[in-house]
Amino acid sequence: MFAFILRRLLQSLIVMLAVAFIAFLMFRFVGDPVEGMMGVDARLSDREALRDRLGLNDPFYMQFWTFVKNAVQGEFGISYRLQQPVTQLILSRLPATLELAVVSASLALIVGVTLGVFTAIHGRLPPSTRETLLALGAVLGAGVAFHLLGGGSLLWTLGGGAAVFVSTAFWAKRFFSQAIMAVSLVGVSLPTFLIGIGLIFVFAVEMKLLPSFGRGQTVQVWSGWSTGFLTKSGLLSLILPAVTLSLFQMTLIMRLVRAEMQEVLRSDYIRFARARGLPESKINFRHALKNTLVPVITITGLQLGSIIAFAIITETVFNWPGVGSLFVNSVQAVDVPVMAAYLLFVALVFVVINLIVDLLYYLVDPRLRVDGRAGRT
Amino acid sequence: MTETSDVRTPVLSVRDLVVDFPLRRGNFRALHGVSFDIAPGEVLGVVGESGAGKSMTGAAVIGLLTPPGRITSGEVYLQGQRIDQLPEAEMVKLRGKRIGMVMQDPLTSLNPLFTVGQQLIETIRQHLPLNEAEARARAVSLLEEAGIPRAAERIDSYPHQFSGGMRQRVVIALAIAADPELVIADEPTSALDVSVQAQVIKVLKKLCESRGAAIMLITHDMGVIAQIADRILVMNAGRIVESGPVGQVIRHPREPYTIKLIDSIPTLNRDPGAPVPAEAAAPEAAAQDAYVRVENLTRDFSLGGGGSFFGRLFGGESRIFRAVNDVSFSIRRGETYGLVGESGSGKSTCAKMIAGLIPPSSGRIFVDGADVWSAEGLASRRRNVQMIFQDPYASLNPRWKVGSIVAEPIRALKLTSSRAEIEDRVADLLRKVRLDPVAMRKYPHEFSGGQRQRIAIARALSTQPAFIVCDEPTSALDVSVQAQVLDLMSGLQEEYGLTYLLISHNLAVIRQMANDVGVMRQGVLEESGPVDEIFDHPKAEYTRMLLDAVPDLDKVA
Amino acid sequence: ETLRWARASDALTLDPHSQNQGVTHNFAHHIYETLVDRAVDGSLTPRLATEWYVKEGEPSVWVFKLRHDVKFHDGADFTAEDVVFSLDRARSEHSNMRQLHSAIESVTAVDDHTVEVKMTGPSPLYPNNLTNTFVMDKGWSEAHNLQSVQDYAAGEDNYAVRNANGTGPYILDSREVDVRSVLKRNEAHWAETKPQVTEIIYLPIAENATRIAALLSGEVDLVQDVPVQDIERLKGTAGLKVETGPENRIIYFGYRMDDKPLKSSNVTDKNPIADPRVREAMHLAVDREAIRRVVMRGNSLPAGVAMPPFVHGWTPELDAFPAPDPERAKALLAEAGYPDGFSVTLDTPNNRYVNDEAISQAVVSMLGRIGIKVTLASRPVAQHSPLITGDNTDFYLLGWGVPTFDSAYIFNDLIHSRTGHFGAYNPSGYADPALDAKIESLATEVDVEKRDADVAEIWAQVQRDRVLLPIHNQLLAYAMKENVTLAVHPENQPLMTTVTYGQ
Amino acid sequence: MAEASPPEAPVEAAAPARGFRARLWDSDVFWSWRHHPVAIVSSLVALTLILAAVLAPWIAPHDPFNPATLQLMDGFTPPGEAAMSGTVYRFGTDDQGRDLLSTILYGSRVSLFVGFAATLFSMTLGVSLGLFAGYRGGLADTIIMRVADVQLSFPAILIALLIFGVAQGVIPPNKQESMAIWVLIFAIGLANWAQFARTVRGAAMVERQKDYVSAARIMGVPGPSIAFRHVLPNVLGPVLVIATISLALAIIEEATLSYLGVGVPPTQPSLGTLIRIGQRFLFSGEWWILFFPALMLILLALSVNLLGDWLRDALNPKLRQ
Ligand SMILES: Nc1ncnc2c1ncn2[C@@H]1O[C@H](COP(=O)(O)OP(=O)(O)OP(=O)(O)O)[C@@H](O)[C@H]1O
Ligand SMILES: Nc1ncnc2c1ncn2[C@@H]1O[C@H](COP(=O)(O)OP(=O)(O)OP(=O)(O)O)[C@@H](O)[C@H]1O
Ligand SMILES: [Mg+2]
Ligand SMILES: [Mg+2]
Repeated sequence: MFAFILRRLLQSLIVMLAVAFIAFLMFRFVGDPVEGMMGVDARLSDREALRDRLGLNDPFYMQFWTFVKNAVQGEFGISYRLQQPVTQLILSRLPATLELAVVSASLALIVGVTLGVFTAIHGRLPPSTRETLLALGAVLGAGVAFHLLGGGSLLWTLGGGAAVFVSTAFWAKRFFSQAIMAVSLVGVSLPTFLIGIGLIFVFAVEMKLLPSFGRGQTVQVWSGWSTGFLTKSGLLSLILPAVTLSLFQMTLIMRLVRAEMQEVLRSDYIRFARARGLPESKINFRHALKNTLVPVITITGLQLGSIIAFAIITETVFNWPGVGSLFVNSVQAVDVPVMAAYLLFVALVFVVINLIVDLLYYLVDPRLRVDGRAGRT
Repeated sequence: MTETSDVRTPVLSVRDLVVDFPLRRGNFRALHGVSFDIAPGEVLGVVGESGAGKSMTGAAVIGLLTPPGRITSGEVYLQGQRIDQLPEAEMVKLRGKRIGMVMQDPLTSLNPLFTVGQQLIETIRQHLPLNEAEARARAVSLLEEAGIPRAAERIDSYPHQFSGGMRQRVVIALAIAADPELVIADEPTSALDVSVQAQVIKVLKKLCESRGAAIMLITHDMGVIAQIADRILVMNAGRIVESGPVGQVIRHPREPYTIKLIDSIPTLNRDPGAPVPAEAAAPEAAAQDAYVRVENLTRDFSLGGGGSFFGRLFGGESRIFRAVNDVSFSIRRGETYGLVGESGSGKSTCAKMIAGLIPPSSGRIFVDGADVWSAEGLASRRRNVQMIFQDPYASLNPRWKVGSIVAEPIRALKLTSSRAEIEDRVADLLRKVRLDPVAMRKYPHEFSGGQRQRIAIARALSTQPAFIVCDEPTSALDVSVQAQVLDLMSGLQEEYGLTYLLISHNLAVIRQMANDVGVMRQGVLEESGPVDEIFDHPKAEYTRMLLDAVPDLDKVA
Repeated sequence: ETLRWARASDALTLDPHSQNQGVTHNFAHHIYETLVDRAVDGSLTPRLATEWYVKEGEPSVWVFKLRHDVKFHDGADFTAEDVVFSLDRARSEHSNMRQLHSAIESVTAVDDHTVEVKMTGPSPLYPNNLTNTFVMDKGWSEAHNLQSVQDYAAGEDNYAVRNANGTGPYILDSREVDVRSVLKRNEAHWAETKPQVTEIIYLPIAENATRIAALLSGEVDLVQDVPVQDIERLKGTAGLKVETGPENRIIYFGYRMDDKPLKSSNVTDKNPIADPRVREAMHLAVDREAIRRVVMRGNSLPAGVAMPPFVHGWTPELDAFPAPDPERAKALLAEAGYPDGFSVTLDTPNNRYVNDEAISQAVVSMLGRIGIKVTLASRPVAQHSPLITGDNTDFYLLGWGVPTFDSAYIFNDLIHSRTGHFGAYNPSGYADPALDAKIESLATEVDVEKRDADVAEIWAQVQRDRVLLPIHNQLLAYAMKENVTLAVHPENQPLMTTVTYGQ
Repeated sequence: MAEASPPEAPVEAAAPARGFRARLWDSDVFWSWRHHPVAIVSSLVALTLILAAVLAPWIAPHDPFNPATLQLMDGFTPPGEAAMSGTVYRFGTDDQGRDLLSTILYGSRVSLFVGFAATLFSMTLGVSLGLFAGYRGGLADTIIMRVADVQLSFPAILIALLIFGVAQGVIPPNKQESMAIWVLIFAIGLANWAQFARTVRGAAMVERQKDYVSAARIMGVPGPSIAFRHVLPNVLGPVLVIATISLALAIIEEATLSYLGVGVPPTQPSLGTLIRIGQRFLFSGEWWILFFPALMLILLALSVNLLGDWLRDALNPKLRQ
């Protein structure tokens, strides 16, 4: 197994090299960094000189080579846009992103898995037409009622409608699980941006409960790591972005768990587990769930990776000072050193996450383990 | 009905049980009003045609019919208390604690992702107030009682690391973990060799005697019935056709079905009327023509720790377990080689290596002259080798209809491409294993254990391959169907000169089918030779013990 | 009072000479100071220099008298040496400000409070270039090795990027790039009246909606860069108010008008736009009033000339534009030989100017009505600009701010043909050597009247030849809490020193 | 030998239907559809939306993609009210005076096409590679999964930019406009295959261990056939979940890309672009610009996902009754 990990780490070097290569291949399509770096009235000759100095006139493989040479020495250059060392920039943004990612991934995982199991158990049969119409009617009806009564704005009414709907739906589990399934889809069919702004509007602007942007107050834990976990405003600030970010994954995980669960729940070993007299909760959450985990782990890993890497929209909407928004700004400014170093970092994240995912497979499923060790001939 | 009228309330009482499957193309009635009682301390043997509804009865009692199946009418009483209408939450309390169940398919009954120990311990702790260590101790002793050697060592293995028979014993251990009042044992010994079988029967019997438990024992093995059951229930097509004390029914069967059933029981002694194995028919010339040759076959498994996180991940403390140890034998073309032996002795492992599924640690296998594990061997194996798996259910793709499953080898070898022709061929095959061709349009999960096994057999036979590895091909079949399948197999052998490797615990079947036989124990081939010679004059101690342990119908008082 | 001030982006650096960019300058103005400043009406006002004049007898030397008793934040005195150092630094190789000082030959300190700047020739407008050139402390800079501006291409790090020591009204307290910066009032500042704002919390919030939400939820006090569509709603919200005012920026369309065929047109043998009648038709097709009312929601000043009203040389006559006349436009097109119109691609940015993409779309539809089929290609500005500087566009939208408030700034980059350091943003192919010469002479012309006449002449020709198709001047909007008052700054560089509280 | 007498009660007397149409009608999946109200409703909804999009040129009251017909002064007309020009627009108009109803219909064509095609593309690619990697293991697995790692490291936007850049170099300029949509599909599809691949691979690794796969191997079924015909149906559950969810994602991604200047021009807004435009007017009161396109997208996503749920159940014999 150590050999396996070692091999994977070696492969990751190749992956990162490939990432860097493709990155440099694509940078020239992102735009011209010099535009952003020079004042509008810079002379053409000055632009040209700067371009030369930055090596932008070199063919991309030369740029790539220079980058690799420096990167090997741990040297990622200075950001064109902010004129600060790239490594330092990325590191300073990392805590914000990691905290957000961890919180929203846990949220997505816990809620998604719970709801997935719940809906798998209670909503085995697809909702009937009547139920679907009822669900839609409840949402719209409550919305309209709110609208007429409160005369508030549209988002309010829809938010209120959803709340009423959810609470009434609690009366009937089966109905509730259908409702979750349907409502969760709204979460994935709308752009993250819209959801984020919607939440800001309801919870920050109208209710003034939660901050609308930023990380709140942060505390330096040890050199370079500032955390928002330790202050009230930091925690409050985390809520909306974490919810926004986790909504999509929550739905995905929930639907995956549900799909797999329904299948597993029909298997003989679950039937036998029942025959053994194990309680429902143990059967569902221990026996059945574990058998659904392989795809769930895969997707969770991928999603965690993309949250760390590309929580772009959420970070922008909530002005969250993480690496995602750093990346957006860098793309807009064609900040090549940041983009390049950043993409390498992302590659590392994915390589590591996927390695962990693969190891988790072995942990979850002993049958894979044997295969992995005895090897194929 | 008034329970008080009886002197002793029956532990289980079933009245007019009707089970329906509302299927797409109409309602299927699996049980047509089944009624019976089991008194405390009594063992009720249930026998009958494969697909008769035996397992269904057991599942209905414990409330675990697979949907869309449901109890349409009838009543089930446990100790006089009606349980068929209990809410799920109440049923949960009965299961395991008061009703123990051994399901028919022991191989798919265990959760593949938990170690045997974890599953035992959680069941024990669910029902008995024990702590982790005590539960573990009890789990080990249960396993030992069920006949698993070195249980303390093997308890941390995963189900897939166990042999078929070992898994079956785990399932039995799980069923009796909480000393239930009623045990529904659905073919509990089908994968066990006779000596272990005897031991398991003893355990069940003890449960009856010491706790007054009632046992509903579903089995195809009349010998077992004879050994343990007090009364017998004969089922056919969803109905009880006959019931009564064991001796009476066996000696004086009344119903034609029962008569036929009892007639089909193979015996260990060679039946003069039975078809003589091909050996006699084939001239001596075939003798030197070894179609399959196995040389010094050895296979090691590493028994991974189910223990700590890193132990599981890195397998640091894994031990090597030698499942097959230096086994050599050969099979002549057109003949049958029987492999018998202790459960867990490495028979299936051998079979899988010969079929090319798992690589041997050392040793070589030649089929038709080509090394199976070399490149060209791989290609020739494709055409010539088929296998019937010990676990027929798992070997059928759950997403495929039976028609496609059986037709697959025909399609794979491109024997014909006409849809109609394939369909006809499949229908014919199904009929030959006594299944309705309508089965083509159903999925594996819609069948009884024996029916699934027959599907697997039909598939293996569909292309008349030169060599078939049969791992317990008839373990789930009732004697009459078994007789028919064995006839079919030997018929094909005569006609096309097929070669079989036949693994079975049923020594009578081996005697009937095999030319040569090998006896395995703890990975070692104890002895090997012509079947008559070995069965009549066993040399190895183990073989003798095995032969002695065969339950004998004649012993029924 | 503490003021929480939100705008769309952050200052890129604290090094005052390394970026010539509005947001960066705006921030720097609170910490550092310039020699001269510009009032809201565009005129120059004293700041660190109390007076300035061309040295008698030497028309190419400017003399600056410096303010006394000014101290840097670290307590060091402000002297002529600092000015010399700063100007030299600003025109050093890696400075992005060096264009503005390219005419300097040398800078010398005459005494502690007098500086002489010797130019290569008469430079009557030079002080206009100083409004964003900040003065650093020589001693502090040398202590931190800041003699020259950072060459980040070579991977150099620079202390001044993250630290500041100016003479300005606010002292940098803390800063997290792109997140928040805190400025504290400089109690030792030279100005007689202290600004009412004692602490500035500067919050870059990139997303428009979030920025507005932050104001609505009361988490910020002042929002710059308010989207036009939200102005009405904010005005109607209790406790908030919106200040609007014209920005010193013209939005216009440009096109290739030389004889080479257009790259994106179905007319492949010649350039339809080279025909003056076609250009005339295009001008007549555009309905500026409709754009103002719908696209800009009333928040723009439609323009007939590519020059904001602040700029020296602007006249109402130039700025007049004809009423849209699609019929006449069609006729002109037919006359020019394009009765069925022609096709062309319009390149537009979509994240740079107020509703830039929407303006382009509106124009596409207006041109469509006279038969010109325009394909719209919309891109972020980082990809849009290179099209213009790289001569890769037939038809494009651009905005142009005029920091010097002088027409020459427009001529140099937009009208002058692309030679030397002129015409960087002129891909039109319009080339008239006589006009070019006239434009070049403006830089050194000391006779104000003659110069004004030249400017008028150039504009007349530009208008006649329809070199550019102006649309409007943007309006700026600042939204704030009701008790805060801040006037709109034409260059979008508001100073928080001017904020007042109370009604 | 006992004669072959079928012991089971012959419940299913009907002979299997012959002929393609009859077989289709009779097939389990179709049967399940007929008996599944939600499936019927959602396929009707989806079909209506698709038809409406396809037939847009014939049923839309205006042609919003022809800039010459637009009335800028009609911009921001609320639904049902008379605009400047006197026209009443049922769903109102957007900032350019386009009739929203027509624009949604026209815009859906692009979105639906790109959404479906890109999802199909990434699914096909991802599932094939994932199956191959999971079933074969070894070197193939290593290579495919490392390529997936590389792909994952780039956000869809960057990949699309690269592909567009390359396409612009490769495709002759006069073909570029007509090719744009294919490039778009290619780009979005390429950006999303990795999650399919990794999911399928994980599941395939588990399935590969099972006896039915061994059985097929012994039978001499060739590897690819085992992978696609045996393993694939058993790992289809997660694939369908991801695919149906990806559809809405692809539609939104398309909008992001057109914002970056790749893909369709803003004068021909797709559904996603309409939503993006509408977002600007969240606070300013013109709710309809966002509301109707978003509603359309939600309806679409909802019906497709419900259909996916149904299909997943219908394809699983154990869940069917
Ligand atoms: N899920 C199902 N759907 C439809 N029919 C089923 C299903 N499960 C079982 N059956 C049918 O019910 C009948 C009784 O099955 P059961 O499992 O009780 O048989 P059995 O007597 O246990 O046979 P065996 O000895 O082969 O195990 C069989 O004909 C079988 O085909
Ligand atoms: N994958 C595995 N990993 C570890 N041990 C294994 C594995 N497969 C089988 N074994 C062990 O190898 C031994 C032989 O198993 P095998 O399945 O060949 O037995 P068998 O003779 O077929 O028994 P049965 O009659 O019970 O089916 C058993 O002790 C079993 O626990
Ligand atoms: Mg059975
Ligand atoms: Mg075995």
